[in-house]
Amino acid sequence: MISIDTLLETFKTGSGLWNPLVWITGLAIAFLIAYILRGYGKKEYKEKTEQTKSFLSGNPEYEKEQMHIKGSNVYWGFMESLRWFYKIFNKMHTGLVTDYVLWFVIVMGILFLLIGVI
Amino acid sequence: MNGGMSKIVKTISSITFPLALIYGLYIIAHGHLTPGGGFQGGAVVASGCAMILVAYGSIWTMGKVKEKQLSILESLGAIAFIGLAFLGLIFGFVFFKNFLIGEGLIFDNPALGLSDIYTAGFIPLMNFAVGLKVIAGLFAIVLVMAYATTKKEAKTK
Amino acid sequence: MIYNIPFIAVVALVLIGLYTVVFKRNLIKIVIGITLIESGVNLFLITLAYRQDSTAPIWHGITASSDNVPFMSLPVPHALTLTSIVIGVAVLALMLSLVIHIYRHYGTLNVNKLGGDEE
Amino acid sequence: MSKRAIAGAIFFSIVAVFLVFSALMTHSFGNPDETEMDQYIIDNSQEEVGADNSVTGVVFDYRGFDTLGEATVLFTAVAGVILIFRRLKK
Amino acid sequence: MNIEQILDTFLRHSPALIVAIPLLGAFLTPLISKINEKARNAFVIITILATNFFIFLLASDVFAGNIHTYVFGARNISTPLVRILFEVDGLSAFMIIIAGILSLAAVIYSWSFMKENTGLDKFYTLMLLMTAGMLGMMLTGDMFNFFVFLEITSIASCALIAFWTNKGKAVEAGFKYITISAIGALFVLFAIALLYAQYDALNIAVLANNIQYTFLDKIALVVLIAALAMKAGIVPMHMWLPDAYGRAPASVTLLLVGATQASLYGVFRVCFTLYGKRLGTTIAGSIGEGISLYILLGTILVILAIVTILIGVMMALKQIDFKRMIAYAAVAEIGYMFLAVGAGLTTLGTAVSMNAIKGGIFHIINDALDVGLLFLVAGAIYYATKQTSLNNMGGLARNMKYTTVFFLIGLLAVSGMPPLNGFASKILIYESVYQVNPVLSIVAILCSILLLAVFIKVFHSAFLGPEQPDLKDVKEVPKSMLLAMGLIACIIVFFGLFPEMVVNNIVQPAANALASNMNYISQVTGVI
Repeated sequence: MISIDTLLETFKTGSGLWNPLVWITGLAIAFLIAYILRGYGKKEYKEKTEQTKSFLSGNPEYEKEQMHIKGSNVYWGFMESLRWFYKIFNKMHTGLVTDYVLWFVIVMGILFLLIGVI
Repeated sequence: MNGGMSKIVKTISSITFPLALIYGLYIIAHGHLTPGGGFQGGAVVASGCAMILVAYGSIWTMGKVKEKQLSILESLGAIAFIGLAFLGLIFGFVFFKNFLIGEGLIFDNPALGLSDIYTAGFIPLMNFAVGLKVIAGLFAIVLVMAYATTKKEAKTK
Repeated sequence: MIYNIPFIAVVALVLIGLYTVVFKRNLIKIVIGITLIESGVNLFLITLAYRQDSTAPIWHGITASSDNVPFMSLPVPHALTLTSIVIGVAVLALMLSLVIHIYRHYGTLNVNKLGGDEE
Repeated sequence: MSKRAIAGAIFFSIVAVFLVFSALMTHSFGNPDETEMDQYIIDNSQEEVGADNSVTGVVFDYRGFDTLGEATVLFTAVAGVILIFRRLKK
Repeated sequence: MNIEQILDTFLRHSPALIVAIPLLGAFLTPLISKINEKARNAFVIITILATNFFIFLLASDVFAGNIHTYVFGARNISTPLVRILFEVDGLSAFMIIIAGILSLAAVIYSWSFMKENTGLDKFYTLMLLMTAGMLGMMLTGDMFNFFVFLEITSIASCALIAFWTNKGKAVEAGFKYITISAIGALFVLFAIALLYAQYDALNIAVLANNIQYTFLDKIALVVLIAALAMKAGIVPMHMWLPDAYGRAPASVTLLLVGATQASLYGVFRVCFTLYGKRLGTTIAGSIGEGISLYILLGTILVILAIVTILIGVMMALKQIDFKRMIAYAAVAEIGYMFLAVGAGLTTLGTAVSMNAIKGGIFHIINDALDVGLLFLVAGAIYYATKQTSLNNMGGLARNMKYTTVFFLIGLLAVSGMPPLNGFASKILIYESVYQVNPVLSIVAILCSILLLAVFIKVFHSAFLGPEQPDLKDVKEVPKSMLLAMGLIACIIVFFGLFPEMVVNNIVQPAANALASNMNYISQVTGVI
C-alpha cells in the first residue's frame, strides 16, 4: 500500500506544505558545499604551536575537568534575570500533598463559577 | 514471646474461627439466592483469619502460612474467574456469556423463585472463585502488613 | 416524606472528607478523609437505589410472572456500591502500607516534614 | 490566618455551595425519574440469569465485567502490598 | 475453518480479548515465575505481543471506517442497554495503538534494567495490570467501567512508583500519587452517580443521547473535567507528576506517560462525546448571554493549556534532576494537545477546527514516543552511572554512543525540530491555532524554543564536555534496553519522514471521530 508517490507526497498542513525528504536532501547538499569550502582552508596551519593554545584574556588556563560547565550553571543569567518569577513558582511548588488537593479544589471552584454560573 | 495474646484469647478465637469459616462459606454458597456473595463471604472468612492472626501473633501465623502461598491461591481464584469468562467465549460465543443457562448440564434448574441452590448457571461457580480470591487476598494483605510492622518493633526492641 | 436529607448527608460527608484532606496535617487523617469521601459517594449510590416503600430486589418464593409482585428497589446501584466498596478497600490497604513505609523513612507522620522536592 | 487558609476557605466554600445545590436539585429522595433499565432488570433477571437475587444477577451477569475489574483491583492491591513489603536483598 | 474465518472471529472478539489477554497474563505470572526468571520475562513479552497483534488487527479495521461494539454476555445490543458495552471508534483505536507500543517497549526495556531488583514477579504482574487498565480505559463505552479501569491503572502505577522502597522519596511520591488518584477517581464516580440519578443509564452513548445540560449536568461536567485534568497533569494540578515521573523506574515512567494520556482521552471523550449533543446549546445565563457551550469549553481548555505550556517549560528550565526536567517538559507537551483540541473546540465545524484537532491528536502519539524515548535514555544513564543529578554528569558521549544518538533523536523530536515527528504535529498546531488567535500560536512557538533550550542544557551538561573523573569506567547499557530505545526511535524517524501517510491513515479517522461525534452515539442508540 506504500507506493513511492505517497512517500514523496508533500504534507499539506491546511495552509502550507512541508516535505521532510526535500528538507533532508537540501541539508545534505548544504553540508556538501560546506565541506567543499572547508577544503579551501589555510594550508599553512601548524599543530602544537601558539595558534592552538586557548587564550582566556590572560588568565591561566585550567585543566579539562574544571572547564566543564555543570548543569546548574547553564543559563545562569537567564535564571538570574527571572528570579522574581522563580521565587513565585518555587513558593507554589511546595511538594505537600495537601496543597495538591487544595489546587484541585481551587480549579474545581473556578470551573464551577465559569460553567455553573455563566 | 512472639507477639501472641493470652491463653484465653487464643482458646476463644480458635473456638470461634470455625464458626466464622462456616458462616462465610454459607454466604458464598448462597450468593445467588440471599444477600451476599463471593466478596461478602470472603470478607467474613478473611476476618476470621485476621482474628487468628491477632490472637496468635503474626510471627506464629507467618510460620504456619506464607504470603507466597496465599498469592498463589489468589491467582488461582482469579484464573478460575477469568477462565469461566473465557469458557463463555468458547461455548457461548460471547465473552462473559452465562453459558450454563438453558444447557441443562449443571446449576440449571428451571425451578425459579423457590430459592433452589441448583440454579443461576455459572454464578455459583464464579461466587466460589471470587470467594477464594477474596479470602486469600485480604488475608495476605493483613498478614503482610502485620508481619512487617511486628518485625520493625522486634528490631527496635 | 423526608425531602433530600440523604443527599445533603452525602454532600456533607464528601465535604468533610475534602476538608480533612486539605486542612489536616497527619497522614493517617488524610487517609481517613479519603475514606470519608468514598463513603459519601457510596452513600450517594445506595440512596439512588431506594424507591419509596420498596423491598430488596430478591425474589423469594415468587416469580416475576406471579401476582402480587412486590415493589422492588433498583438493583444496579447495589452492584455499583459493592464494586466501589471493594475498590475502596484496595486503595485503603495500599495507602496504609505506604504510610507505614513513610513512617519508617522519615520517623514522622506530619505532612509538613516531608515534601519540598523542588531544588 | 495564612494566605493558604484564606484561599482554601474561599474556594472550599464555593465548592460546598455548588455541591449542596446539586444535592437539593437531585430528584426527591425515594422516587427517581427514570427507572427503565432497573425495571427491566427486576422483571427479566429471573428468567435470563436464573438467580433469585437480582443484585447477584447484575453483579455477575449483566455487569460481570465490572466484577472482573473489581477482582482485578483487589489482586492489584495484594500484589502492590506484597511488592512494597518485599525483601530488598536477594 | 480457513484463515479468513479465524481472522474474522478474532476481529469480532478483539475488543474483549485486548483487555482479557493482559489480565489473564497478569493472573498467570505468579505461577509462571515459579519456573524461572527467563520464562517469566518471555511469557510477559509474549503476552504483550499477543495483545499488540489484536490491537493492530482491530485498529486496521476501525481505521477503515466502521465502529466496533462488543456487548459482554449477550449476542447483540438489547434494549434497554443493561449490559456493559465496549465501543471502539477512531480515537479509541488510535489511543490503544499508543498504549500497545509503550507497553511493549517498557517490557522489553525492563528485562535488563530491572535485573538486580527483587520482587520482579509482582513487578511484571503490576505492569501487565497497568497495561490492561489503560487499554480498558481507552476501549470502554461505559462510564462506571471507565471508573473501574481508572482505579486499576491508578493502584498498579502507585505500587510501581514506590518500587524502590529503600528511597524515602519514592515512597512519598507513591503516596502523593495514590492520594491524588483516589480523590480524582472518587469525584469521577460522584459525577457518574449524578448522571445516573437523572437518566438511569451508564453507557456513554445512551447518556450522550439523553443528556439535557441541566444544572446537575453542569456540575457533573465540571467535576469530570477537573478530576480527569488532574489525572492528566494540567497546571496547576500538575505537581504530582514530576514527583511520580522522577522517582519511578524508567520503564514504569514510560507506562505512566500512557496512563496520563488515557486520562487525557477521558477529558476529550467527555467534552466531545458525552456532552457532544449539547455543545450547540447557547447558555441562557445572566453574564454569558448567547455564548454557545463549545466556545465556553474551548476557551477554558485553551486557558488551561497556555498556563500549562508556560509553567511547564519555565519550571523545566531550572531543574537539575534529569527525570524531573523531562517530566516538566512532558507537562508542557500535554499543554500543546490541550491547546490544539481546545482551539478546535472553539471553532467547531470549520476547516480550521479540523486541522487543529488533527494536530492535537497527532501530537498525542508524538509526545508519547518522544517523551518516552527521553525517559528511557534517562533510565539508561541512571543504569550506567547511578546518577540522576545533572551536576554529576559530563562527557558521557564518549562511552555511551548509542544512547547519545537516541537522546539526540528524542531531543530534536520533542522540541519540534525538522525533520522529526514533533515538527510535523507542531506545525499543524501552530498554523491552525494562529487562525484562531495569533497570540496563542506565538506563545506556543516561543515555548517550543524554550523546550529546545531545556534539552540543549541536558545535552551539554550530561553528554558533552570533558570526561568526569568518577565516570571513567561507564559502559554502554545492555542490548534489551538499546532494543527498546531503538524501537521507539525507529517509529519516531518513520513518523517524521512520512507524516502525510500517518496523518491520512491514523490521525484522520481519530479526528473525524472527535469532530463528528454523532456516529458514536447512533452506533448504539440506532440499534435500540
